Amino acid sequence: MRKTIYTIVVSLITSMIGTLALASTPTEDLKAFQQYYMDRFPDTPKSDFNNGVYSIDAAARETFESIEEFAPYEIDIEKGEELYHKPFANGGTYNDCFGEPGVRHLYPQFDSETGKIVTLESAINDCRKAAGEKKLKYKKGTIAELTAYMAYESRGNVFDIKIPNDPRALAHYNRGKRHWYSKRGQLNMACADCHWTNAGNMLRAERLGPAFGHMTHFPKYRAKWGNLGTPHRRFAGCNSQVRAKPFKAQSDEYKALEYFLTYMGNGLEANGPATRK
Amino acid sequence: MKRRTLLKTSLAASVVMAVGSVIPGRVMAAYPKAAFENKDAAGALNDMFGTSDYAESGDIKIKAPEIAENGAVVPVQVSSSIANIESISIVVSGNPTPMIASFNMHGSEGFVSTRIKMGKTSDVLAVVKAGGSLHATRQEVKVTIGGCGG
Amino acid sequence: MAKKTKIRAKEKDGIVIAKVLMSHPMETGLRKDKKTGKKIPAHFIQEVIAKAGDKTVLEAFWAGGVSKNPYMSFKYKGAKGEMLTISWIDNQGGSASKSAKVK
Amino acid sequence: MSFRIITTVTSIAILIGMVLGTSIAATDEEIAEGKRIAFNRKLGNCLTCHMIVGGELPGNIGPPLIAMKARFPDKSALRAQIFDATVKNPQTSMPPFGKHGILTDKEVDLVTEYIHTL
Repeated sequence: MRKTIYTIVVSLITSMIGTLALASTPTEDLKAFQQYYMDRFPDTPKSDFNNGVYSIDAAARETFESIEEFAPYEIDIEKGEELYHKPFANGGTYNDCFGEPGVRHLYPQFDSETGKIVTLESAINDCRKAAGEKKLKYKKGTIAELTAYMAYESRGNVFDIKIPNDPRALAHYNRGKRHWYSKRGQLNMACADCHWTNAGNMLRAERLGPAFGHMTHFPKYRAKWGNLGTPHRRFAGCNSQVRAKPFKAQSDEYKALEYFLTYMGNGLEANGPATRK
Repeated sequence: MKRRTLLKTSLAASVVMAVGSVIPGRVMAAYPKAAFENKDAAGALNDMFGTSDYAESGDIKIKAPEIAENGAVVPVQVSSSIANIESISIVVSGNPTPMIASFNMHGSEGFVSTRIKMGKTSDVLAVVKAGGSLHATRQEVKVTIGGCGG
Repeated sequence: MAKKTKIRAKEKDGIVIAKVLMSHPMETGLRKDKKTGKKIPAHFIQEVIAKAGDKTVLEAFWAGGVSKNPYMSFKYKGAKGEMLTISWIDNQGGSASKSAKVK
Repeated sequence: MSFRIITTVTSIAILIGMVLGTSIAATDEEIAEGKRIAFNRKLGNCLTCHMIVGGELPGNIGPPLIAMKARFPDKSALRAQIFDATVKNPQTSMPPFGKHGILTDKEVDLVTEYIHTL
């Protein structure tokens, strides 16, 4: 038995990979980011990138579509709908906080009052806290059932995440971007190594998905998990796979990463929840 | 060992009760336990049908991925134009217990679709019982090993 | 845990296409708990019965080799407005039953 | 570097009860062990990125591992690449197997011996 050694060292190579130098603006980044994938996969219509790896892999897409026809998460959507509309002990409901359930595509947001990033998951717990309810765990279970329903109600809405011209918002954005491009862990790999440089290539028989569209479909039902998971559950999984120590769900680091990566998918339709391998 | 036997008996009892309450007036076949627990494909067929002999048939179609992205969820669809189908069974020879599912058709059309688990690359065998004899066809499904190291 | 079953049944040209999704862990009994290293006890749906009105149209026997949150689809001769009832029992005595109207 | 190879190989040779001559050529057993490490998902996991003859469903991130003697006439250059590929290319996707302790020095030696036969 080999003990996995977490290497905390992150070798930062800011000048690496493509045209995205840290000095560029979010708008410039977004354009270059999306164009890179469209050039790399010219057969994929832009609007189809929200299907992740299935937008570039016809064989795998067949299985995907067969499962999506009646997907296991449909039961979770039903549970989430009940949970969402069930009043809190104080009589309030989630609608008091969100107005309507279909708001998945509006998160994450920069909160100019606190200077922090608000994710859909953190907003749910803020809502519960304000109503005197216990916080939910962030990676799976009840919170994912709630967001599954909310995502379902948001389907078809277009992501348009805002990065306001506020140094604090830009700091979150750049932190997320740095995380994405930085090599980390014992395997010394960045998110970008797999999902930018090698997008479309094979990792054994697994095709690496393009990162354009990575955030449109959460929560996702992974065959590997056998249930639904939130974005930060997936981030932690990725970090662990390169044998880096994962950050905590809803840590500032992961919120920043979600902010960056969701912004990079602006223009795509929300299509969660969805199944993945 | 003793505890296991006890547990099994009590489970069996509760199953019977549950059946009584959920499915009133049920006159169906008993659960073919031996077939589902047999570790060998031919043995499982023998337990299920009293024979493991079947005729290869071009009238049975299997729709399954050539490469399964994840062995935990492999969509498998079986359809057949054979007349008077009594049952359709799905057998995966490479699984620890190969018999996965058996559908008694009760006059329904020759079509079933489900999702199964596959431990490793193996043939999926679709066995159709009609007119008292067995017909079958097979398709290989490659199960991928995850790219990232464990 | 709520036992949910979802049914979609659609009639076309006298044939009903039924699609059913069931909420169930479908544990084979062979899997080990990653944390404790102990085997997770077998827990899977053993039998599913589909009835159109009072008539049994399909009876399925399953092992733990059917995927978690099982799906099944089948076709039978039927009509719009009829009820389709899906009932299942598992190896631990759990059960559920759900009906839906054919559309 | 070469001193380390000699000492490691020598110690392995002693361990498995073999007599080592003056040559440092790997034995069949060592090459077989190198292959095992290279194919093992938790160790080398080379197939994830490289085609190797005899390996099922390989990846295509890195170049196919063929004609290795021609590509690396000097075995120690191959070892250096496996040990830490970032020396030659800081942006490489190849994990630094030796530098980050993914494999022990001895395991890097054995994998080198095996890969060099391809």
